This record gives sequence, structure tokens and C-alpha cells, in this order.
Amino acid sequence: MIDNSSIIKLEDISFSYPGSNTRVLDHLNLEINKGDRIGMMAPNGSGKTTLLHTIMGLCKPESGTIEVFGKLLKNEKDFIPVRSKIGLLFQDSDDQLFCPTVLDDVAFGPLNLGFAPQEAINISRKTLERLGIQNFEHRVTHRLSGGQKRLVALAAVLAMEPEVLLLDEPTAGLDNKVKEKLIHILNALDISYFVISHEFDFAKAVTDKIYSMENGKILTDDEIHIHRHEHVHKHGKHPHIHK
Amino acid sequence: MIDNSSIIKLEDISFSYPGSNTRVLDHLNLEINKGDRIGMMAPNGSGKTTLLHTIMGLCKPESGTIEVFGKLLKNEKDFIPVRSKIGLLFQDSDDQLFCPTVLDDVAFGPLNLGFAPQEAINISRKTLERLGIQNFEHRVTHRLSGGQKRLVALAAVLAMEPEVLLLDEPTAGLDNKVKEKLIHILNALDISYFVISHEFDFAKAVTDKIYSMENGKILTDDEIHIHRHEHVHKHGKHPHIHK
Amino acid sequence: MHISEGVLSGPVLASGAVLAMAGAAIGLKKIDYDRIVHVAILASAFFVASLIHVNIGPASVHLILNGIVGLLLGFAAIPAILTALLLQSIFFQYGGLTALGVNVVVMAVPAVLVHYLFLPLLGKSSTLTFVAGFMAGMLSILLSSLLLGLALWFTDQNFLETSLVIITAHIPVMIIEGIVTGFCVTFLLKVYPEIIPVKKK
Amino acid sequence: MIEEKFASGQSFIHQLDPKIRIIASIVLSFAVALCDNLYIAGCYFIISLILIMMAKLKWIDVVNRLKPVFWFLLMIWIILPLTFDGEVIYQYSWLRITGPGVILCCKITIKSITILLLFTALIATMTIASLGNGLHRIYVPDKMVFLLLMSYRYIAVIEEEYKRLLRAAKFRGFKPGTNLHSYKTFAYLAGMLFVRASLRAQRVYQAMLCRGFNQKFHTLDVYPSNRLNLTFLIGIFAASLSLVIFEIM
Ligand SMILES: Nc1ncnc2c1ncn2[C@@H]1O[C@H](COP(=O)(O)OP(=O)(O)OP(=O)(O)O)[C@@H](O)[C@H]1O
Ligand SMILES: Nc1ncnc2c1ncn2[C@@H]1O[C@H](COP(=O)(O)OP(=O)(O)OP(=O)(O)O)[C@@H](O)[C@H]1O
Ligand SMILES: [Mg+2]
Ligand SMILES: [Mg+2]
Repeated sequence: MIDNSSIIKLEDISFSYPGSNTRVLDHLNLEINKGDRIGMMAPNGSGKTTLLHTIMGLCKPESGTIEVFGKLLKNEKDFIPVRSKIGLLFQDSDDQLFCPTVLDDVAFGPLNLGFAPQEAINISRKTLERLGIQNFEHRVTHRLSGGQKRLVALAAVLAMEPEVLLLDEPTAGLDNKVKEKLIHILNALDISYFVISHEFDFAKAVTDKIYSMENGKILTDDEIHIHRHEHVHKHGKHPHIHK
Repeated sequence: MIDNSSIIKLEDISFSYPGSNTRVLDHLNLEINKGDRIGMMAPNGSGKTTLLHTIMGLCKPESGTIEVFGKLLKNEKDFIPVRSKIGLLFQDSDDQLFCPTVLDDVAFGPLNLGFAPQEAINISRKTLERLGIQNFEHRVTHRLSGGQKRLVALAAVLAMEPEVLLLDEPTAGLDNKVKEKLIHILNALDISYFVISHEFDFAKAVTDKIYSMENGKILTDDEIHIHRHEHVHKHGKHPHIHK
Repeated sequence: MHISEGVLSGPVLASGAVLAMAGAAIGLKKIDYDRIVHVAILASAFFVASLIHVNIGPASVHLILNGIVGLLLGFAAIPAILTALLLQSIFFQYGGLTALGVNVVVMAVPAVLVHYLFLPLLGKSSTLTFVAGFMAGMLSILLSSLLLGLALWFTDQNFLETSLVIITAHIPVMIIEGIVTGFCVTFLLKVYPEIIPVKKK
Repeated sequence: MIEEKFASGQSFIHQLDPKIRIIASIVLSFAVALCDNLYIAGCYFIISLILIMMAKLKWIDVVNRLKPVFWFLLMIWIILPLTFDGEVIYQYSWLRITGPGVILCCKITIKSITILLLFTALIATMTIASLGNGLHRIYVPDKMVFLLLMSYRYIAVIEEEYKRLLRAAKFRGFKPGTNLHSYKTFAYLAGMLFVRASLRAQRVYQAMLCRGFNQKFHTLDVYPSNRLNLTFLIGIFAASLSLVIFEIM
């Protein structure tokens, strides 16, 4: 495969939620290539989550084509094999962690991929270790803190060895320590990703280009620009990240 | 009453959540006087929401005194009459709206205060009108957009004719149009308020002074200062407010 | 509404267990894989809702709401109620293992019945919706307490008076459950009708 | 509120395979429930106490846990002796207390407490996760196990949502009372819980699809069998069998 071969290619996608007549996605185009690390900053309700769900086949577009790894995806069946190759980190980790313990949860994906239980456990342990949270293994997922949940959810996604990651506001509700950790982890990954964030510092630290969304369409790098602005702060004695 | 009589006065308040040994509020002092319009900007998890809940008597402090309208509040009973005079807008509107239609929801407070149904409806209509959302009256709350929900929640709080408003991140999840509207509404109000926000432009537009929080203590105006920072933006063709 | 351990006779316990297992098996069979999460999380909501206490004069009772669960889930209510009761045993020790079957039957059979009786009436008019909801809530408690009385009576006919006391004591609960279920159904139909199953013809 | 207080021990009982504990508690509980002899019920009671001791649980916690049963037993002791037919052992004007009524009360008291103690010692000492695992291995259908685990998982989340809703109602001056307005408000709160539960279910199902869920549940079975488990199970079987035979004779 060539290094910058296309992984995900949306063409002319339109989507509106049933019962609503505003188009959340309106003739949208997006291409994610191998090696891309793309950030996405856009206002609330502009359709970022909807976009990710469309890629995963959870929202069926009214028009347009979705190509993943060069294959045209049309119906539910086409999406099934693709879903395990794209790792989607949900906006709310509580939606994503539904198994009793951390190990169960991380192993859920590998088991579905057909690995034997012992193999699934090994993969999960390795993934947890990679994120430095191997000691969570037997913790009950819903008793973890927000930041811990987020890391476990990431582990669950990574355990499937996806070829591309879609991250929906991975830093929402996290404190700075966990954020820094996440920055390290993402930068150490060798797969492509697309990350939605409201935090410029974070997005800048983990991506090479930043897109935005407006009126159901993607705005790429050259259509947006860096802009200075006032903010209130305590005497800058701590390193900080804005929200 | 003198114009700057004290409405809310917290003295030496300490609080930590059960089972945790870090003090979220640590010998904190705060005074809100009549006519005050105070903003509060502080990082996630610094205890802003906890502070508001303490004022409302939901978190019982380990030490310190809470005085509201000149009365010392000690136990649950003391707080009950006070709660209807302080209007708290929740961080998440979904937690605040539980009646089927907008009118039902706004009328819920007045009904609890002992108004007859017809009076309660009149009050609610008037409040909705004041916020310019009288046409929502019969809409189902749960199907409103985030911004609409926020305005209805505000109407529900205002319908109780509180003497002071506590607003917990009123702009979170709102787009710029709704934000502008909120700025107009707040500036037209003649009651005191205390507003938590992560957005400097918004806080500046609606308040006279801005506080912050650190290590469980309030930092007042002179302890914080304005600070410049980079942000990403679409070509500044629209007026914008940062998140 | 629970019957405690150590009261019922062997045959009653055994029939309860068998009926509950059969019911749960039918219920599970009717749950498709894409609905199972829905049933599970509604079972959690049922568990939480049954912790809501409402006042009757100076006393307070907790809601039961098996009527609502029945309306929303039909046969799937049986495994859902089984789940909720088992979790209640574990967390609050309302019961142990032997009476679980009887308790499931007591709560779930009326729930399923109410589903088939009143679901078709929902949404016809706002009055009819409330009345159907009220009847569903009231009848499910009435039937539950009758079943409970019956279980006692089968164990020992001497329990007759006890059964009557239990049924009488539940009359105020029936009324409250009726009112709450009526309002709740009205609410759901207005706010989120998708949650109410519609019959495919 | 929802805690697994007893699940975090290191005792002999805690180390037993969940499957073994489930089977043992079913066998013992039904043996107790079917027993009709006060003395034999007493033997089971002693067995249950021994199991509680083996699980090294705090007595005060155990007694606290039994509180709901004590209320029920109090009611039984008030109603049954007065309403049962049989030999009258005490009479005061129209009040008559009968022998069979009192004996039945004793039996119910011992049996119900015993069954609950068994449940506490054997089942409440495992996490719901282990319970699910154990149930799976005694051939409880996948869907049922999944229902249990998933429902447990979201109880805490939904309870949190309920608390926030109730708090919001209280802030707007809601005072629960015996009136239509209160019942209506609680109905709305409960309704809102069902709505949120349903919306969350949609999102969770989507998350499952994204993790390759293909209509089949897999579990990790990580309990190696050891001789201790078998010995324990044989002991329990032997004890209950001998007590049953003893009662029949
Ligand atoms: N299930 C749904 N049914 C109907 N409308 C929906 C649904 N989900 C989202 N919407 C609407 O679609 C629009 C886009 O929503 P989406 O969640 O994709 O936005 P977002 O960019 O992810 O926002 P946020 O930053 O708040 O996460 C919003 O206006 C929202 O109200
Ligand atoms: N119910 C709770 N139990 C235990 N700890 C809690 C609870 N609620 C909040 N905390 C902790 O208390 C601290 C302060 O929380 P709080 O919600 O007051 O912060 P905040 O300033 O409002 O943050 P945000 O900007 O995210 O709303 C956080 O560290 C949080 O983790
Ligand atoms: Mg989103
Ligand atoms: Mg907060």
C-alpha cells in the first residue's frame, strides 16, 4: 500500500435526522488518508458526532458515497467488517463501557473478532499496559473516575487494532494530567486519527491539520486561520490548557 | 433595604465529598451583595458547581457559616424557603426539565409556591414572553435543541421570581446566536447574579467583576489578570464567542 | 411486593420457579439481539424507579411500576423483572433464592397481562390514555396482591386472613400506582412515543 | 447506595469458584425451604452461621442487611398466632393465641433468616461480574446473563440521573406530599428516567456494534478448577443430604 492511500472517503454525503428538516450534513466531502492526524474544531451541534456516526454506518445518509479502505459501503452488511478496523471513541465513555470489569470490556472487541478467550486476555493486558493502566484490570468499570473511564474506553478501542481512530471529544471533562497523558499516548501511536476537540491547545498538540464544520460542510485548513484572543487567567504560574 | 445589603454570605466554608480527602472548598469566603453581577472563571473540577450546591444547601459544609438574606442557615429546614428565592440554573438543562411541555415546566415552580393553576400559567406566559420564547409554549421540552432547552430552563427559574440568580455555565453547548440573546436577557434583568462560565467574552459582557477559584478558595478581581492566547477560527467574518 | 423466604411450601415454590423459568425463557426468546440492551437498561430504570418513595399521609410507600414495565416490554418484562428482583436481593436483601420464582410470577404475570389488555387503548384520546394507564397500574398491583395471597393460601389455608390483610393493605398502593402510571403513560406518549411498542399487524 | 459491600473479602468463601457457590446456595436454600422440622431447621441455621463466619463478614453489617426481614417477621408474629386454627395456648377475651400459629412463626423465622444468611454468605460475597460468570457456567442462557450484567452496569448511572432530577424539582420548591401534584411530579420523574434509559440504550447498542458485536456473547472464563471447590461442594451436598434423610426418617 502506498503511504498516503485513502482510508476513508466521503463524497457528497447528506444526512438529516428523521422528523427534522435541517440537513446536519449537507453534500459533505471528507478524505482521511494513511498517516493523517486531523483535528476538528467546530461549534456544538454542528454535526461532528453525526459525521463520525455516518462513517461507522450508524447514521444512513440520504445521498452520497462512503468508501473505506477503497471499498464502497452501501448496506449494514458492508459496514460490519469495517467497524472493527475503525476505532470510534464515543463522546460519553459511559455509553462505551458496558462490561462489568475493565478486562472484560477491553476483551469484548477481540472476542468478537474471534480470538480465543486466553488470546483476548493477552491482547487486552498488552493494550492496558501500553496505556499504563494495567493495574485497573479487575476494577469495575462504572466505579472509575471520568479520566480513567476515558483511558479504558481508549484501550477498548485500541485492543481491536484499528487502522484508524475516530475520537469524539476525548478530552471533555478531563483534568490536565490526563490530558497530557492522552497527548503522549496519541503522539506515540503510529496509526492515523481524526480527533474532535473544543480545545485548541490539545488539538494542536496531537494533530497536523485542523478542520472545522459549518452548515453541514467541512472547512479545511486553509479556510480557517489562527486568531488571537483575550482570556482570563491567574498569573500564569501553572502550565494550562484552555477550555 | 440598602442597595448593597448582603444577599449571600459564605464564611470559612470547607467541604469535601464523602470518601475523598481533598477539600473541594477550603475555608472559602464569598459575599454576593444586592446589585452584584459577578462572573466566575476557573478550570474544570475546581469546585464551582460544588460552591453553588453548597449555597443551595445540597452539600453540607464541614465548617463555616452560610447566611442568606441576613439569616443563618443551619439545617435542611432553613434552606427550604430560601431555595425558592435563589434561582439556580443547572449545568445540564436536561437535568432540569422534566415536565412534558414547556408551559408545564415553567409553571412547575409557581405551582409549588402555592399559586393557583391559572395564575401559574399567567406567570409562565409572561416569563416566556420576556425571554422571547412564547411560541415554545406547547413544545415538548425533551425535543428542543440545546439552546432552546437552556432558555426554557432559565424561564423556569425566572418564573419563581428569585432575588438572585446562580448560573452554572449557561453558555455551554450554545451557539453564538443564543449566546447573544442570553447576553441581552441578562443585561436586561434587574436582579443580582453570579455566573460561572468558561468563556471570557461572555462573562465580560454580562458581569461587572470576574472571580476565579483555586485550591478551594475564591480569587477576586485583583488577583487575576487578562492573558493572551492563540485560538483557531474561521476567517473572522462572523462575530464570534469562544468556547 | 415481596413474599419472604421460609414461608411458602415446597410445591408452591417449585411451581413458582418453573413458571418463572418458562416465562423468562419465552421473554428472552422474544428479545432480539438489537433490543436486549434496551430491555436491560429499562430494567435498570425499573429498579431505580422502584426506589422512589411517595407519601400517603404520614406514611410513605415506594413505587412498584410493574404495570409500566409490562406496557413497555410485554413478555420481555418477565426477564427484566427477574433481573431487577435478583439485583434487589443482592443489594438490599429483600429476598433469597427460593422465593425468587414466586416473586417473579407475582410481579410479572400481571405486567404481561396488562400489556395485552391496555396497550391497544393507549393514544386513542388523552382521557382514554390516562384511564388505560390508571387501570394498568391499578390492576397490576391488584393482581399481584391476589397472586401473592393465592401463593399463601396454597401453602396453608390458614393463611386466608393474612392474605386478606395483605390485599387490603395494598388498596392505597393500587390507587397511587394507578395515578402514577396514568400520568407516566401520558407523559411518555407525549414526550417520547417511540418508547411505547406499537403492534405490527 | 448500590454497593457490593461483602464482595471484597479474602476469605476461603471469597476464593471459591462462583459456580460452586451458586450451586451450593441453591441446594442449601431449597433444602431449608422444604424442611418442616424445627430442630432440623436449627441445624441449617447453624450451617449458615458457620458459612458467614467462614466468609469473615462483619456481624453488624450482616444484621443491618437483615433489617427488612425483621420487619416482615414482626408482622408475621403479630398476625399468625392470632389467625391460625388449632390448640389455643392463651386466651384473653376474644384474643386467642394458637400453638400451631406460634410454631409456624418460629419455623418461618428460622427458615427465612437461614436462607438469607446463606444468600449473604455465598452469593453476596461475589461481585455481580463473578455472579454473571458463574451463572453462565451453570448454563443460564447468554441473554439472561447479559441482561443481568448490563442492567447492573446502568443502575448507578440512572440513579445519578434520578438524583439530579429530584434535586432540580426541590430547587423549584417541590415538597412531596399526599396530593395529585406530587404524584404527577413523581410520574414525570419516573417517565423521564424511562426516556433517558431508552436513549442511552440506543447509544450503548451503537457502541456495541462499533466493537464488532455480532449477536453472540463471549465471556472470559478464567476460573481454574481446584480441589478445594470440589471438596466444599461435596461437603455441602453431604450435609444437606444427611439432614434431608434424617428428617424423612
Ligand atoms: N438523535 C437525534 N435526533 C434528532 N436530532 C439530532 C439527534 N442527534 C443530534 N441531533 C441534532 O443534530 C445536530 C448535530 O448534532 P451532533 O451531535 O452531530 O453535533 P456535535 O457537533 O457533535 O455537537 P457537540 O459539540 O455538542 O457534541 C444537532 O442540531 C442536534 O440537535
Ligand atoms: N458527587 C461527587 N462525589 C465525589 N467527588 C465529586 C462529586 N462531584 C464532584 N466531585 C469532585 O469535586 C471536584 C469539584 O467538582 P465540581 O463539579 O464542583 O467542579 P466544577 O468546577 O464545577 O467543574 P466543571 O467546570 O467541570 O463543571 C472535582 O474534582 C470532582 O471530581
Ligand atoms: Mg458531539
Ligand atoms: Mg461544574
